[in-house]
Amino acid sequence: MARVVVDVMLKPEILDPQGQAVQRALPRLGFDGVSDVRQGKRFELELAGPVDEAALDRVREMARTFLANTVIEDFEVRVEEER
Amino acid sequence: MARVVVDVMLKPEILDPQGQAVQRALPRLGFDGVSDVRQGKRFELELAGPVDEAALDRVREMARTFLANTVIEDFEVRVEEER
Amino acid sequence: MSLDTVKHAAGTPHDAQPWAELGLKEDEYERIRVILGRRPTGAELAMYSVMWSEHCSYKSSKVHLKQFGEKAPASDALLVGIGENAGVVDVGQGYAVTFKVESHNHPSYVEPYQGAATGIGGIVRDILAMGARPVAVMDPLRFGAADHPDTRRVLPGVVAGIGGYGNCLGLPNIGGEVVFDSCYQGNPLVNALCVGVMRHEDIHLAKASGTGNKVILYGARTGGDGIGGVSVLASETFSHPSPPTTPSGDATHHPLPGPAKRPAVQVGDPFQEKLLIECTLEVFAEDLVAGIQDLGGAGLSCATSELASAGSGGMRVDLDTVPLRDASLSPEEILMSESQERMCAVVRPENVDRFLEICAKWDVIATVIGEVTEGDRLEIFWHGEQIVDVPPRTVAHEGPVYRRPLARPAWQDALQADDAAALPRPAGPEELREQVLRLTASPNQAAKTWITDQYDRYVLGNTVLAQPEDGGMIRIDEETNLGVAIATDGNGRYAKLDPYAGAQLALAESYRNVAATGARPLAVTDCLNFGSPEDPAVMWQFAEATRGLADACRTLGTPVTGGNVSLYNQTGESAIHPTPVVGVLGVIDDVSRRTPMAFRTEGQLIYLLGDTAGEFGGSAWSQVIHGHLGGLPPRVDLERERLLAEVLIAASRDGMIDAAHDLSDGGLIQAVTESCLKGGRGARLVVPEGLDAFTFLFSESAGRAVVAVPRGEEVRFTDMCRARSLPATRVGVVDGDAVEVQGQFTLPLAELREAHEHTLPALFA
Amino acid sequence: MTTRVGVVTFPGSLDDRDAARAVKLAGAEPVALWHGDKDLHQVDAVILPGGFSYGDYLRCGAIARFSPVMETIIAGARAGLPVLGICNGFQMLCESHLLPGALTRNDHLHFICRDQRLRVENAGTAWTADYAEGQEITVPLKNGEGGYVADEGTLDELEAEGRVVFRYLERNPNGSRRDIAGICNPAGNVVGLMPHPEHAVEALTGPTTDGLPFFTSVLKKLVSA
Ligand SMILES: Nc1ncnc2c1ncn2[C@@H]1O[C@H](COP(=O)(O)OP(=O)(O)O)[C@@H](O)[C@H]1O
Ligand SMILES: [Mg+2]
Repeated sequence: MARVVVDVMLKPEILDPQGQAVQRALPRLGFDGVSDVRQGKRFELELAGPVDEAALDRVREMARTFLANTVIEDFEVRVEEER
Repeated sequence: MARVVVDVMLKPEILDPQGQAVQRALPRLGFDGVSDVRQGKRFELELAGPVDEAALDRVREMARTFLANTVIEDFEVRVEEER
Repeated sequence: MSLDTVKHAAGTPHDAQPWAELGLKEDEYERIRVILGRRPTGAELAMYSVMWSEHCSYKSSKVHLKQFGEKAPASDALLVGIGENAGVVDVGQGYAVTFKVESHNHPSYVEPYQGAATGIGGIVRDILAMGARPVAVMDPLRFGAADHPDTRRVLPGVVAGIGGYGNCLGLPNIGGEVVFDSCYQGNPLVNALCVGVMRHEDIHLAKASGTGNKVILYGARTGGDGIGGVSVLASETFSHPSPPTTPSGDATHHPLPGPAKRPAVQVGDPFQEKLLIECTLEVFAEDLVAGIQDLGGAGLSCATSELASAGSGGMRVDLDTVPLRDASLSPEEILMSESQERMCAVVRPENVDRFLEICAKWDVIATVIGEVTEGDRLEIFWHGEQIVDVPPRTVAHEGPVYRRPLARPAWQDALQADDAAALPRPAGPEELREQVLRLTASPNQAAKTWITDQYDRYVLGNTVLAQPEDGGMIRIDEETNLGVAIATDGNGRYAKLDPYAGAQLALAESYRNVAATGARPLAVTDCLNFGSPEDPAVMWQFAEATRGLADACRTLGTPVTGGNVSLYNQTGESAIHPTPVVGVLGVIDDVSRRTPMAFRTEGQLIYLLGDTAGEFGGSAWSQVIHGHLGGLPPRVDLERERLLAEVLIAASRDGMIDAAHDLSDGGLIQAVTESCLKGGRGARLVVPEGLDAFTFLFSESAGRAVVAVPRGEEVRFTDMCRARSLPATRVGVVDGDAVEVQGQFTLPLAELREAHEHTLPALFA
Repeated sequence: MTTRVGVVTFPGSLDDRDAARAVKLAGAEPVALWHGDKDLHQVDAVILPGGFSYGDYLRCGAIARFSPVMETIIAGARAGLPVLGICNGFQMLCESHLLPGALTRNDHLHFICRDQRLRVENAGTAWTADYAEGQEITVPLKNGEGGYVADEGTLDELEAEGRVVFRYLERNPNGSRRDIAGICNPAGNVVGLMPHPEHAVEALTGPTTDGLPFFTSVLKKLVSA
């Protein structure tokens, strides 16, 4: 079965305090060389029916109106093979 | 430049109240046919140096000890071309 | 694997069973066989093992806890005593209040956020199960050294979890404690207290009576999380899983008869719990419930066996009907699952439809899973086959009881002989000033605002006092202004020096804190946090502390109404300091008469109530300045505590004082500093006749408080103290914008504030 | 006839009782509205209270926005019904695009509960008429996601039209752009803010009683209308 993944990230121009906090903590934990961190959300959806273009369109609509707030967030929809 | 992505999801047997809330809301919004939703975190890391195996190992270590709590979460590290 | 039914078990007496892996001792397993007259089924073994664990059965502590009942003072206020989900206290005007403190220590070390969050969730369900609307929470916390890297992992997560869950439930957080000490490294203490309010007639008990009544499970679906949390996390076989910052962290898995290994940490869903609260209060209001029990440790095993054993009949449960989040769960796992946000109600058949309707309104899943039967057995079925057939009392109440060996530790004498009075004292005013600053900036004495600002203290609109006041205070009737106040305290350093006195001092401080707000102390709840009961020294500490607490409760007339024991707070050989945390509940007829701690008005007179002796054993001064712990803790004088409380209450009621703050760790200078900073006013202090400045400022003698008296009330107030023979010494005046000790030093408020408020943000922000 | 002010309860609403108490103290009649009921029961104004509707999962206010009662409220608001969104209510108003912008995670990443000083920048809205322009007040603030963001164009427009109703003073508690604590729609009938005026209506339980004018403002406006 295939799974549809929706990644939601803050738009680049919006401050991402969570990502920044992670980045700031890394050197303290001994991890150097990470120049930027952004933190967002990942949704994994299992669809009951086939994952065709029509289904993906519905997921895109869902992402645009609900899973993401497009005032501040971008999203990406993709199909992922079950791991 | 390549970007390393770390996806962190709750283990399948752990309650995911956020995913459940989304799933329960979907039919009310007119989206049917989604049989399961899990919500997790997505971290996008920019590395200062080359993204080689050594670097990825460091990111994996970072994910295991810091970005995820492996008592309740699984993670996956992968390289993604800049979109 | 085929199903291990009762019939199958009876026919296969010699099948090997994993009793040891489940934390049972051989003689315990034998006893189960004797009780049942056969070997237990897998499901029965699962139930006994969780219910007979230390956490659920109190097998090591029971013989000592008995004193709380035996020595309980006669109290008209006690409506429901020890043994129920929580005790219930009459506070007048037809109102009853229920409160209880519980621990969630180990889970909070493994997963700080979720461990602490589900700690709040669990205690709130206990209160709800009594029939009460939860109205506030508190959180006594202990962490390792403030500057230890692991504290940086644990503390922010714990605080965020308590806030995340409590804020989302809409319960104001009105107080708690934060103490740092390296003895808690690896064993942080996360205790959680909840208080609820109801009318007398609304008290509900956990019992299943009335043949034919239905058993309804409602709330979250049952999942695989937290299975074995009870037996693993609270049993002697527990070995610490490493925190996520070090390798090899999977010791939270627990061997089970079921197919898969499941993690022993649960994730909380406060939103689900909020719905559970509203829905439960609505079914109470319509009187639809004959008995009710929350699901906490040991999940359905606990709820069904406790409900059945408290009722008059038996119970039959069809486990297939339990709504699952994970269809692959075995019946054993369903019985042991500690999935959060679930409750179990016993409902008369004619009320079932309405009950389910209310659950549906709140979007809460509710399922009839069984019924009360005529017999006296708890019978559980799976796919029509019987897998459990037990006398419920043997599961819930007749577990093993141990009288474990105890011995006063060999080091106790040396520790007590190492008198703090011998430590070098400040040489002159300059050094004294410098030590005052160091003390007020030390993590234990510093302002906890960085933590408490993460908690909602306003929600519900009835919070009259909250942190940093001595006690939290909640209005419970908006018309009459009736209210309650609660404080929690527990000084592990004192208890280490003398566990008997230490427990009494914990009670005394908490009692004093409540009285300082103007409320009359009524009842006690306690959480006893100790090391391993298998160490005779720890067991001695436990025995001494319980004896001390029970004796003191009798003297002060405040019965213990309930509480919790947390043992095995220990890594290897090193146990935490014995840490009895004591919560005291008080009542106040008119909350508008409460006494806050802030010095707000210039010119008011500062009086010190009580006697000051040179007592530095276990003091903050000995810890901060010398890194020392030794000697004896402050002397306990319960009659004095009672007298002090009477004066504080009378002075509040009659409007003789405008501020009061009890003296505890850090001594007088710490209390005055806090009252000054809160009110934004300075103080001029004079060292009283017969005391040196150092003792005056830093001694931790018990039974004391400072108050601010308006000049016009001075005569009336001092007359009252004299009439009651309570020493009251005028030690200064509220004045200016500095704390000045005449002839010694001056500390501007701004400098004090910087020292006091900077520490925690610098460590954790 | 008494003025009826509806207070909506969503699953997870927390400050609904407090809002109702404030309405009553102001002399109006609080009317409990239920998220699943489209009917507004002839109320003259609506308050969307604070709390964690639907657990605030996904985003604060994102799920509540789609509840039946919101359909009617959105239509009513467009037609001039006075609507006040407090905290979670403000988040709902933004999610449902009755107000521009969005509320994001506090820049310090913590929930914060504190007594917050504010300046009333616009005393002309349905909910602020009883204040003086420029008046400084103190009311509790308590949230985890209170950082107001909008693009520069929107922010400029809000400023130009006087639709920034409240600004944080002394310390910006959450990283809000331009210290914005509350805004209104162009008509001034819809107001949203992060701080909680309903927790500052009684001296005994609040830091001040500076929140009361919110509730008397709308009362006066409705009576004079
Ligand atoms: N974890 C916490 N949660 C809530 N309030 C806390 C917490 N820790 C400390 N406080 C509050 O901070 C204030 C000072 O604490 P403390 O010095 O321990 O008080 P006391 O010495 O009077 O017992 C008290 O009001 C207490 O309730
Ligand atoms: Mg105190």
